[in-house]
Amino acid sequence: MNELIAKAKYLLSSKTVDVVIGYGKGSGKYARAEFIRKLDDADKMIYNETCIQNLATYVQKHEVKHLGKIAIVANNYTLRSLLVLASEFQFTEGQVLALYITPENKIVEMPDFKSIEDHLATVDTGLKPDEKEIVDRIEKMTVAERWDFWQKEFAKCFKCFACRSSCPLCYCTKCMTESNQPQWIPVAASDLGNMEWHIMRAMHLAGRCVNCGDCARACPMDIPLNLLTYNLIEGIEKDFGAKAGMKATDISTLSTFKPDDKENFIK
Amino acid sequence: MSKIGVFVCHCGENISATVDCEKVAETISKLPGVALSMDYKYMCSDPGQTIIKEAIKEHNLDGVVVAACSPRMHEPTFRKACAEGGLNQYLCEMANIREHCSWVHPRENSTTEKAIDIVRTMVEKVKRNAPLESIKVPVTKKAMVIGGGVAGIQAALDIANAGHKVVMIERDPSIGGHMSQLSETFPTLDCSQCILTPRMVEVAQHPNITLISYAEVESLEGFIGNFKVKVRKKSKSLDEKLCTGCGLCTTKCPNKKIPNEFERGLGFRPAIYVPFPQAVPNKPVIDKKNCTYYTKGKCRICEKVCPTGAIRFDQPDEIVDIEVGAIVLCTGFDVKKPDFFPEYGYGKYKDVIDGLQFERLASASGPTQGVIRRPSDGEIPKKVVFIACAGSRDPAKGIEYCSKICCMYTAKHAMLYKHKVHEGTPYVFYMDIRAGGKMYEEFVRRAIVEDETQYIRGRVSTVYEKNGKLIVKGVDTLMNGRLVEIEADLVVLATAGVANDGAEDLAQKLHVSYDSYKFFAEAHPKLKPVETNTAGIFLAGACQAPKDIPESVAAASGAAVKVCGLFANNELTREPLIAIVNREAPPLYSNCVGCFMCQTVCPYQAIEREEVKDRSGKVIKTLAYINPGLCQGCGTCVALCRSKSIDLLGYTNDQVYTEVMALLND
Amino acid sequence: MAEFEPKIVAFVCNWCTYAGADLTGTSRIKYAANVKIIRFPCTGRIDFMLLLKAFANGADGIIVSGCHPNDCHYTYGNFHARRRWMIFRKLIDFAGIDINRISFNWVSAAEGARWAEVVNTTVETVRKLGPYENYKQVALSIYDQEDKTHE
Amino acid sequence: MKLGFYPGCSLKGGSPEYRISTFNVAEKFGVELVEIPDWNCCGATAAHNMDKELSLSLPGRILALAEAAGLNEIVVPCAACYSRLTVTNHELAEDTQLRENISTIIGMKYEGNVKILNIIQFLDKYVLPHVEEKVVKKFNHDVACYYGCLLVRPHNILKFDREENPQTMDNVITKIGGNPIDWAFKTECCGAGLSVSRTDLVGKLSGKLMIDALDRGAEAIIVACPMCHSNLDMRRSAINKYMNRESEIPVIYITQAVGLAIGLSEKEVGFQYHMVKVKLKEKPITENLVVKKVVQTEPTEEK
Amino acid sequence: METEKRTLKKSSLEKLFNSLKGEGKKIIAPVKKGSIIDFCEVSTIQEMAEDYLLTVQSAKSAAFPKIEKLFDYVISQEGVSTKDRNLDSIPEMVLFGVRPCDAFGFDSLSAIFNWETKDTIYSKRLEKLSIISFSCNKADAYCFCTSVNGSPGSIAGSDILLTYAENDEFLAEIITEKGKIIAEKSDAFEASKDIDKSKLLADVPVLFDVKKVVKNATASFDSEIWVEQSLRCIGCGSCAFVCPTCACFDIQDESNGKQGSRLRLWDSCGFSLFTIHTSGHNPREVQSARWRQRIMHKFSYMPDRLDVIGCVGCGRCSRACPVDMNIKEHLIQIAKDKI
Repeated sequence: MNELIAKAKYLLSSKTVDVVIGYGKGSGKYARAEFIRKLDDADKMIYNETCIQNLATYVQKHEVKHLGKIAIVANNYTLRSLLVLASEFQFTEGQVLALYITPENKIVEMPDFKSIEDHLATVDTGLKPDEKEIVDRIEKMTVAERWDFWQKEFAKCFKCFACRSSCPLCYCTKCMTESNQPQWIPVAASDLGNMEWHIMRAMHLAGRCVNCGDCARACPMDIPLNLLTYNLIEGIEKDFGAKAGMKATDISTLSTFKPDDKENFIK
Repeated sequence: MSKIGVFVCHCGENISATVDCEKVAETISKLPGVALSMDYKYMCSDPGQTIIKEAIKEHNLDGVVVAACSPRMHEPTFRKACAEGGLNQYLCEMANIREHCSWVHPRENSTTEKAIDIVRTMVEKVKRNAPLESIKVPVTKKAMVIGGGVAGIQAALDIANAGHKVVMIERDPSIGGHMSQLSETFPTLDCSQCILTPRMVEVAQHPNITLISYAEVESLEGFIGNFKVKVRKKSKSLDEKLCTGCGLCTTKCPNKKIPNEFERGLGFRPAIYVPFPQAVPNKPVIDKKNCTYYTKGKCRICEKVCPTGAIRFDQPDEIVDIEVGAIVLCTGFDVKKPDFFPEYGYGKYKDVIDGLQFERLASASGPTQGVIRRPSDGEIPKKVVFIACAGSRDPAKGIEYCSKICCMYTAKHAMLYKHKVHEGTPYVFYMDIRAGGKMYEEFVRRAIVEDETQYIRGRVSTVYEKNGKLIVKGVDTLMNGRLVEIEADLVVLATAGVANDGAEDLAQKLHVSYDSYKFFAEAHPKLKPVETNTAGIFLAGACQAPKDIPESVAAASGAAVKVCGLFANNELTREPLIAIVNREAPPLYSNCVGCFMCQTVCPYQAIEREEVKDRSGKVIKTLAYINPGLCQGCGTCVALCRSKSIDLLGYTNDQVYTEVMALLND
Repeated sequence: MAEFEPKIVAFVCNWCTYAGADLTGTSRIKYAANVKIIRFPCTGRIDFMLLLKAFANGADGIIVSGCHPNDCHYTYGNFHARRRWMIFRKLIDFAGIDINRISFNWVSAAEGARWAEVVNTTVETVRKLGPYENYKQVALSIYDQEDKTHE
Repeated sequence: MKLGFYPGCSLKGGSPEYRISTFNVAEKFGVELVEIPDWNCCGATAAHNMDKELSLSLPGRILALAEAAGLNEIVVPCAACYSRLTVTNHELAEDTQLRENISTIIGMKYEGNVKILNIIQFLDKYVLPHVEEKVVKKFNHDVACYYGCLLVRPHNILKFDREENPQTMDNVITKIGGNPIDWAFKTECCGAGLSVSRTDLVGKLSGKLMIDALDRGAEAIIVACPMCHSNLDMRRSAINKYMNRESEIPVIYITQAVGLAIGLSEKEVGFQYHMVKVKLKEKPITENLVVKKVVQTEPTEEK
Repeated sequence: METEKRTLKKSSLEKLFNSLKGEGKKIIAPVKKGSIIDFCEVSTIQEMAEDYLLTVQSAKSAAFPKIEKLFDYVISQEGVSTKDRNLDSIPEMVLFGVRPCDAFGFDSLSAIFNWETKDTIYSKRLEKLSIISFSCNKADAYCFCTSVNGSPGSIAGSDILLTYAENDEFLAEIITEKGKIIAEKSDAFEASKDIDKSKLLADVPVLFDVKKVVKNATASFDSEIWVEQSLRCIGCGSCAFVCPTCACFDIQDESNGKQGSRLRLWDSCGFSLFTIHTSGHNPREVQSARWRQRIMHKFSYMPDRLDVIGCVGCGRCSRACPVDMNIKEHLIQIAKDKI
């Protein structure tokens, strides 16, 4: 932890970056994001198992962008989010310095995409067993059961859009749900409005989601939204051998095709 | 509220027979925003169109829905009418209540109900149509003709004579196509070569025509008026500028036993060869597959003997980019390899040949100098059986369609044989004789009456060889199905005409559609016979369907006229149904967030990056921009765009969304 | 009571299936009247939300159809669409939407008879499945908001 | 592996060798053939000339029985039965109204879920895949594969092989090391219809094809239809009379040929029942005979 | 009326509940829903959550639901015809077992909805709503009701307040006429005993002087503090939606093109497009401005114009916030003399 603080201080004092986005002690069970610009603020910084928010979300945030060059404390999810953002031209190489923290709490500076890509190539980015397990559980249900399961969950939603706001990849300035000519999705947090919203969101994350799980954590009503995209991640890896956020030059699954994509349902 | 005019067409009986048009008009008239709703016998007729024009003025309509046939049929007609009526043509939509309703459903309420739904949907759509102005794009006044058969030659000459530049691409070493293989032509029996050769030469010498033989199309980019064609000039291993066409190399080439394609394998040619004496260009190419040097690494005799040193063994294929404004497809046809008919023994018995081979046997310049000798032993056949419909009109073994030309050339073959072998007897097994055409029926009669051809109406079940004879086993249906067996010396199969190999591949390169037989598809079977679905690409000759020479030539001239018509203007107007990226006031500028996921899905590379700069020139935002010249309006980017910042004019999100709503909420 | 007549929307591309359906008409091949066609330039244009919207507005079944692979008038549109549908199907299936109610097809401009067949089989399948009740309920719930709080 | 089996009258009556060889071969390849319970006459050859409903009801009942017994794939060795059953299956699938009529007549439902295999299709599907490793004694003979009229016609219904120049049986023979000769009478009529009433005509029709087979050096004629067999075998005297020469060549069922190749005894394939005694002379195996290229027929289903 | 004290045996709580149910009232109470506790309609008292501090959502939806239909309409050739909302369809409701802060929340809600003109639907709902609240005998780190003029035992807004005492008894305070009628109908209550309520309540320390917050907030529109505090904010609406006093709403039409309903839906000043104009101009372009609006609205504009503070100190927003924006901390910071 001290190493991290020292690193932050160095980066700031050496003017390598203008802000270090890291974690500080939170008032709840998770650590909170801190934006370190002054040297002594760096002492707030912590890193432990409570630090799980995907800070890549802030790379896209207007005020944060304008603070200048960013260093960001990153886990593998953060790194992958960064690469997806990069592949979608949301920031250019060198704008963001990733501070990856190894399981042994060592800090690795990743100034360019290459270093991130090389690192990610070495780690297991697949779904975790427990994630797989729950996805399978739902897949095993009958359609009717799945329908009921999700209707119950969606019914809780009141459209605070915490899922959207917390997601690093939901960065549209005007979300499809806010476009009103036509009004694709009912504004109301009605049964239909909720279902369409969540399906739409999942679809827009298809081939992009890096399964950091922040959407589910963010949801005040504890709707397991991440399952929708987890399920897709599996399918996409199986069908297209694609995985989001592994290369900054990747073309996202839905923006490309193979003439021999294996499909068995089109007659 | 909008003022929509709805015009329901009876199409004579075609619609009103099963759809209650009055009821449709009546129901629709009650819809909000509908100012006028009426029905009429023939909307597309002059009076019909006049009604629309008047109505537009009278009720000053801001939208028109014509409920009639498929928009693919008459949309242009009615859009034109609206324009003349003073309404922007893109405020006119058609509701397809004929092909999609009256013709496919019985006379029931449900059919009328469906018609109403369809019309209502289009009314809702048209409410959201925007007036659009067509796009103007420059035209490159240069045409490409692909294929140098008689059709290609005709098309090229017609266009060139109209004063436009033409590039002709031919896959083989020489132009001329199948016609150059024919001996004599029906119904006049004049020598094919004699009428074709001069035109071939004309092509070669025409100042407006550039002939690229031994070349194939690699890829096509761009769009009508502005095509970019990549052409692969296959290496001839020859410097054409130096070559005088003296032909010494071909005589000296040691490897002379290669089956001659032009002679359909009935003769031989050397590895460096000119396909036939009258070939254009009359310069040899080296067939790398069979050349001793290319295969074994030594020989080079041609190089040594060539007086001008024109041989280039190291010559690579060359890719050239050619910009043209229009393309005429004349890639012709092929005959179905008869080996798909094992019971007729083609390939098994030397003396079972196909029609084109017979042409060569009968041709004065052919392998037998025009004497009919059977391939096996060179004997002059005494009995020749011609089997028509060898594969045509045969869903089980062959193809379902009629190859059209066989009846005539079979009659011709019978004649030619009889003229050359007076004592011989020609037999023809046929299903029906289809001799529609000027002087055709008379021609067949002559074959039967004057030349004593034995026409037997019936199918041949099998041909087998027995002590030196070919036993042709068939049935004579006019003799109440009596079995007939003929001991023939030569059997000629009138094999079906099929699409050229590579047709499918070429169609895909050029984005033109083709039918289930791989023949190129015309834009409309009756009204657009020489156009394809891809604007600026036209069809001529047998690449569209089996055609005889006059038809091919006629189609070629037709296509040529279309090209000239296109070239008559310096710029052409394109439908403005293209995708656009929305723009907004600062600070948003656009809903586009510049993820450029759309860029990779665009098949036309139409999506570019546009930078929004502040006064100081600093880039504030990078947005997608769609080049209206390149966009073809497929809308794949529109569906992909997450923020819905791209929309497709004519099929806007608002329109299609409303269609779904209206279609379902009656 | 009368047999259930499913409402079916067909999203088709202009160049292949729409033309194919025209051919069905010109060939006077009869098929079920339950299907209504919406015309798109290309399957690539078909937004996945439109399928959901069709259900939300009371469709019991959906047909999506375009050019066979390699035949797309716009070269790739149908390939992109194909991927989209592969993913979309997996997603909505996972969300409990009955994918048997959506029939994806390639029908070329030459396959008039096939279009009729596609329509009829889809109508039959959907008729067997019955009206898409639970989706309709969800869709309509918005209109009886007399008091939906706390449920 | 369990398949339905429809013997029809001939396999129960006149052609025990066909039944025996079929069963024994099937057994060797782990296929159990279950006779359709309470089966009836297929209606060949008379019914369809007299009464359409009858000609569909008889096979209809058989199919219904098979379906009820859960036999959704049945083997029908007799070409005539095969033809009748397949035609019925086709017509009932085409026309739902008709299907209902028939099921009221036979008083049973038939949903159309029964797949019918003729003997060649059966061999092709269940035997050929493993036949090479099972062959103990190559069937090294020049033989004329005789398909007869019913096995391949009418094509648009059967969708099996080619009407004029079928290849599938030749294919089987090649697989077991035999050498099918190229001859012209593969599907000519043997005169079965008149087998009893006009033996002279049988002699003529069968004679013609026998001549061609002999002239082309066939050591045996391979058949897949009990009628063909009985004509060529039982009516040999009439045939020889027509040809006015003595022919000794045996007529062998395809299943018998396969049986021999995989090492069944002559008894196990039922040679004892033949009229023309089966005497096949051993030949030294020369490779070119054994590895003969298989002529593949283009699949017609696509059409 | 004068609040009268009675006692209620824990055992007769169900009696009270059932008598309400008996009157056909719709009873809303905290219920355990999987991992969270939220208000739901219940038919038996057993469905009620056992031991809870606060629900995720506030009780406001009893009078201000997330979707409120205002009227229906039909479009025809003649134009648009509307059908008014039938107010009688609004059911009699009881909020059973809410916390004093929730009850208190309706004061500020009413202040907004009935400001100048009376909002009929809201008032109708309120009129048909009875509130039986339970005092808090425990609190957590997010609670700060005492700092914003509330208390764990505040009777404000409740019709009946029950405070759990030892020996399975509640100290019952019947506050309003509504409460009185309920009490009588149920006759579950007994004569009052002398119980010291203050001893029974949770201890919620006062953390800041709300007057200072009001003063400082009002004075520092242009302060940097808003940017500072809101850097972390990702602009979702969870805080507003769980807040008992947030009243922002959005009017939307839900229609199939031919007919539809006009709806009043929750909205949040935290959303980036909350204030966007058709022109594209957005007065609150950045999150800091939106955060400032949230605080100023509650602690400056409302006190100024409606004489109520738009906060009851329930701390829900902080619990719900995905990025741990803790309003308590922020208010303490604002209450400092110098900001």
